Amino acid sequence: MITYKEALTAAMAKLLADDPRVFIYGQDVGSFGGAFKVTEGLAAAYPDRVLDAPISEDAIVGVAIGAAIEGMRPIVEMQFADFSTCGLNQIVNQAATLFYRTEVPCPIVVRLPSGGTAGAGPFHSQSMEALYATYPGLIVMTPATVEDAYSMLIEAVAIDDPVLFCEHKLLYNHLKAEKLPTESLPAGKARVARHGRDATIVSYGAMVHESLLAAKELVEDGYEIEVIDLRTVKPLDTDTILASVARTGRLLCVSEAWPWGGVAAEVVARVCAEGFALLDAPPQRLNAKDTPVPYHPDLWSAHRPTASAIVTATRSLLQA
Amino acid sequence: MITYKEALTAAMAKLLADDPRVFIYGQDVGSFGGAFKVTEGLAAAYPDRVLDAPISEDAIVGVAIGAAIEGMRPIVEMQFADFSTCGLNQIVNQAATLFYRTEVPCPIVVRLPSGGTAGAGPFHSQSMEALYATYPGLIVMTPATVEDAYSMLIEAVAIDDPVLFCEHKLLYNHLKAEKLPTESLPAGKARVARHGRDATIVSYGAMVHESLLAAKELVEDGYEIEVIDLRTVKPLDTDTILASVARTGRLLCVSEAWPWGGVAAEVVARVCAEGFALLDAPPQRLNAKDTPVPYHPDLWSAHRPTASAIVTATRSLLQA
Amino acid sequence: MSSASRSSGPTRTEYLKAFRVMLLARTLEEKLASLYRAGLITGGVFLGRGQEALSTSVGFHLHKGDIFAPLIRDQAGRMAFGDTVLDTLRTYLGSQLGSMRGRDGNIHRGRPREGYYAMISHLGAMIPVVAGALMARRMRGETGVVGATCIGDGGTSTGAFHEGLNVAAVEKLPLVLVIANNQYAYSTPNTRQFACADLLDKAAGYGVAGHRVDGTDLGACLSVVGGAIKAAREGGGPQMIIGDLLRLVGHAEHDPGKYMDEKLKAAPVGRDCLQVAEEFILEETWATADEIAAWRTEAKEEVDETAMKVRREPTPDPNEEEWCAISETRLQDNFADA
Amino acid sequence: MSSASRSSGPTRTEYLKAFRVMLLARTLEEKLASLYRAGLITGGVFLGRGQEALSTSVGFHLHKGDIFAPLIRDQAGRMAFGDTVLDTLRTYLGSQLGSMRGRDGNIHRGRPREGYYAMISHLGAMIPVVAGALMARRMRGETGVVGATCIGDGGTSTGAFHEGLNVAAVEKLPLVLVIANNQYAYSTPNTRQFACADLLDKAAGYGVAGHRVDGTDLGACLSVVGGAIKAAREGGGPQMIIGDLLRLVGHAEHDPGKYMDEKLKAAPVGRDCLQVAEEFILEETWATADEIAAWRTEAKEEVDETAMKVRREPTPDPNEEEWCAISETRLQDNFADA
Ligand SMILES: Cc1ncc(C[n+]2csc(CCOP(=O)(O)OP(=O)(O)O)c2C)c(N)n1
Ligand SMILES: Cc1ncc(C[n+]2csc(CCOP(=O)(O)OP(=O)(O)O)c2C)c(N)n1
Ligand SMILES: [Mg+2]
Ligand SMILES: [Mg+2]
Repeated sequence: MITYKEALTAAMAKLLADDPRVFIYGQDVGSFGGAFKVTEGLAAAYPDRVLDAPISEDAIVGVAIGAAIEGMRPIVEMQFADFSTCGLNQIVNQAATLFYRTEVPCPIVVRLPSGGTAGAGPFHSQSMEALYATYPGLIVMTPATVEDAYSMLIEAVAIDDPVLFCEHKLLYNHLKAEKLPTESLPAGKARVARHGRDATIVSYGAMVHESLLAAKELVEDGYEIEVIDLRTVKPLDTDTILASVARTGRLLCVSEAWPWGGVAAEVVARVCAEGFALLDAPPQRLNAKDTPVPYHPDLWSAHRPTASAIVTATRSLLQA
Repeated sequence: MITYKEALTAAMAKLLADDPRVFIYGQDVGSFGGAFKVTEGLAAAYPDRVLDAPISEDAIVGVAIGAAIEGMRPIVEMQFADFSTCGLNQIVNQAATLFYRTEVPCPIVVRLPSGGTAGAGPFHSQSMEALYATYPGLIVMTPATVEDAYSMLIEAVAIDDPVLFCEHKLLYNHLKAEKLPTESLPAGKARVARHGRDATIVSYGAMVHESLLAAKELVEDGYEIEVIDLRTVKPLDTDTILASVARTGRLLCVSEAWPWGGVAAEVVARVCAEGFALLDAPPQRLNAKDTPVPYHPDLWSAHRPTASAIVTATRSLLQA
Repeated sequence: MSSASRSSGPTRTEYLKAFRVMLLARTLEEKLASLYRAGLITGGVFLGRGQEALSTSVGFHLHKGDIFAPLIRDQAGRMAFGDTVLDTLRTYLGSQLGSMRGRDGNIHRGRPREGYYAMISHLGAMIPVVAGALMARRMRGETGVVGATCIGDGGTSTGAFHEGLNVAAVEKLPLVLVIANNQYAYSTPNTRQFACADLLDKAAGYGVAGHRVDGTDLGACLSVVGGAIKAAREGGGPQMIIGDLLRLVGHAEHDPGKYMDEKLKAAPVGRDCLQVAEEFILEETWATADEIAAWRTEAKEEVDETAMKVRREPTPDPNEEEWCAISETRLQDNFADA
Repeated sequence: MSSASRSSGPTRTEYLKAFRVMLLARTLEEKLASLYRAGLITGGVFLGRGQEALSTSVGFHLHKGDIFAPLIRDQAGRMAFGDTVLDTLRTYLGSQLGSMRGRDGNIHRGRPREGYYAMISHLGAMIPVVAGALMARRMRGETGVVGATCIGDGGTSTGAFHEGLNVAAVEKLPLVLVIANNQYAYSTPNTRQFACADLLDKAAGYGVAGHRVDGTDLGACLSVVGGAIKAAREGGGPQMIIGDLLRLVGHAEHDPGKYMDEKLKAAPVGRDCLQVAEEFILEETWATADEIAAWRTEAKEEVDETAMKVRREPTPDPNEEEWCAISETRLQDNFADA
């Protein structure tokens, strides 16, 4: 068995081995192996390409951009996605604009340990995919499976444009698979995680698993719910979503992020503009609550969508 | 006649005169009067409360937050909205979380000279309202008229929570009114800028005026288009939008921001979730193109929605 | 650049008062560690072991009405400034009755209304906030106020540190910045964090006064920090203090800190400031071993009893949450969430 | 800390070569100003008048294969590094044939593939980028490379400046940071920007070499900047240069700069480096007044003819734009925009 976290480590080990242009830069990623041990063992094997950085997110991203211009393939690890706000300017104004302005691509990958975990609180729990997806010039990935953690990270490094890689902290150790994948869907393609006919739940990251649990529970009521894992939120695979809604006629979009704007709104807006006639009921969204992510585990599990909340939302969608 | 810019200056003059807790902090806002001369004359009258800041957006916002905790009512001027990315962390992680975490409110106003103008290019043209609206704990205002520039800025300072005040650079000198308002709608309420029956255009900021021009042009085809000026994008006045769509059955949301997510997606998602049955046609969005804002005036005017683009979009919406 | 001078050193009463705060903080943190190991605290537990002398000295010299924005390893300084065993445990255990009401936890606590600011995680971010608070006090005509904030060696690399300290210097504010140079930022040694010969060299670059102190020596810390706070209070502008010491624990309780250099642990910088202070007290015969043992027991009892009590307190009820992040409820946005 | 030493000063040939770059840059910028006044340039026009000696010296000492990230007032340095009158005018006039193809304008231009980086507006942001480029070169085993970047007095207040320079120092990179201390940041005087007695005091705080030079003296600039670049190239780590001078124009062409202190204009720091250089050349009889006049005419002719030509060039056609911000077109998102 291999975990989501181990898949990320394996992907980086392969990347470092196969491509001398690849290097890893971030706080404590060296001999310590990173706050979540995702880079464990890599510095020992590649001491000159796995480098500890100072507590300087802006400079860390700037360094990656400069190295990318010179032909390298940097992988930046933010200690937590939440701290990327301090490197945001370099990501959205330097990396994201470089190709459009100069025709020189900017192949950097910024790994964002994302999402909530019990007791992590307001500053170690954020989901920032929407923030980055809003900006032109960025690719935003949100792997939800062990297989995607591995293959999408490898693909992210191959992509010539800046990739924000939103890996979910909750999945690091809990999520396991038999083995690493030998093939995978290309970036930009969503995956039907579960086939159904009564309603479509569009989701990504850790919420895919909450949605699958909800779908399973709804089988007892005789419902077959289709669950779509977006995999990348920018670009968004509208076709796969529309095809599903064409089958089910009902849409619920589930996201761990805050309710204003974001992935859920974008998905609903696209389906309504391009697939209005396919809808048999008003499309619905289920997001986190509109407050900072609370520290206490009881508050946290009420703040984020859970399987049971998704079940309730889907039931009312099915009755609509 | 008083301009949009003069209305902002008048509002700050009144605020400084009426309330000793008010002070202004930002680059070149002192004797120079700011890059756009919005604070002109204020430092002469209130030398101790109109202060030039170093080129330190993070510290500028941090200073405002600390002063607000101590009971002041700081108004921060960012030289351009685009540079607020360097102060974003203090805005979204310090100001936006303070009340939820500590029960101490954070009454700061951050003025963001926003939006595109000819030749301003990728880093002096951005619309950042969606970025901030995504975060819990922030109020985001987008005044589109001379009257709102004045009354909303005064209200923003009165509000006990952090307000991002997105004033549009294109309106500074072009937009004029007879006189300053004596009354106004409260924050959080949208305004019906033009009454109509055939379709609803929801817009904000400079796009309100492009939408009104489009509506005028469509009169020649015998169409009566309703135009809604959101005024604040967080919170969003869903009721006023739904009431309009109930009358017209058709919705086009026009925004100067980038197409992924943002205000247009949020408006469409809300109308579809809460007013699905009111819609006679698929709701549509019109945003800027998904690239950085280009420098050349010809590219720029094709990048942003203009009256003629809105006319085309509305025509196809009416035919749908 | 001043340095610890015994002359202006603390009196017996002051020293013992500070020592007992250190002792209480140490005792409380040992309790936090065991509660964490017992699975009773969720989330990170970051301890200030080895930094109590420096941290205590900050809270010790601040007055009521001053501003204090502590950071990760300031349990001792927090208590010297007025924080309690009760509120500390309530915050770590997520009691509804704590100052953060379960909304935030552990070191992310404070009571801004009382000048005790609640840190956010982003390092360096509290410096400009304290600067702004001091500008507000000045605009209001208040004098004699001091604002103190702490940070680590690693935090000096943040843009927020730079911008915040520079603003304080430009405005010549009574801001005291205490840098606990504990040799590591998580696993990162200073050699990977900065290249200046001496962190103190940064002071001149900002035009602020610089002080150095042996962070393992309570007497020196009380003198130097006290002197810096006095200088700030009297209009000397921002004061930067470098306290040299060693983090005597891992970064947090999940981290055994295997990467730490044994040589540093054996060096003078690796001394345990609490033990050093205890030996000093006995040497000076300011107290007997029995008295100190009694204080230790007293501290342990207060901590244990409070923990017992707090564990019985209500935790936040999600069903009673209004889920509103703003104070002006009329402006709350309404999401017709499914 | 080195200072201009005539000994290691430039030869006649070097001096005259640099002078002619300054002359061409000045002539070109005067043209830009008149095109702006004539309404033929849209957007900001930021001139480097008075900073040509310092700026030229940077580009002058860089080799092919080095990296240069100029900033706002480096028209002269850009040209010394290889930028042309043609591409400058194309960018300002928004020609489709310019390096930025009308997508960006004025000073926001470069050719990264040639080591000539295109600045973004956010001050300080280019420093870590150059640091990263130098780390890449080192990982590739390249030696003898230098990366130079410029910034103003005001830019030193940014967090990006601090983080970028610190990283360069930690990695001991061959980065040369040239600070044009032109006394103002837009309208803001240095007294409101920083409080250090001397900007050079910042060098020690980062552990980098510091150099000071009279920015109005071309000979001194060539020596000091040349020395710093040489030191970086030979493994001396980051070099910080403070060039003292005065911005001889408003912040941009829309700004008359009324706020500027007359005393500064009258002081030595307010000298026009081009005039100073011209007088020096005549004094040394390195060239006659007629020769200089001829160079000026030559420069003016090149500039005028090029402007004429560029004004006839095609500007970008929005209908031919693919509106794609990424290089992997297969990953372009599709918006069914109304
Ligand atoms: C801007 C930012 N980046 C990263 C982190 C994650 N982080 C938390 S503590 C820490 C190490 C801090 O080291 P130092 O400042 O020396 O303080 P110490 O832990 O040694 O007391 C890091 C990297 C953070 N809190 N803020
Ligand atoms: C982060 C950031 N904030 C604000 C600005 C707006 N701005 C452009 S130039 C300038 C003044 C720069 O002063 P200085 O660094 O001294 O350079 P100089 O113009 O004097 O050459 C400012 C504030 C910016 N470009 N970047
Ligand atoms: Mg440390
Ligand atoms: Mg300057």
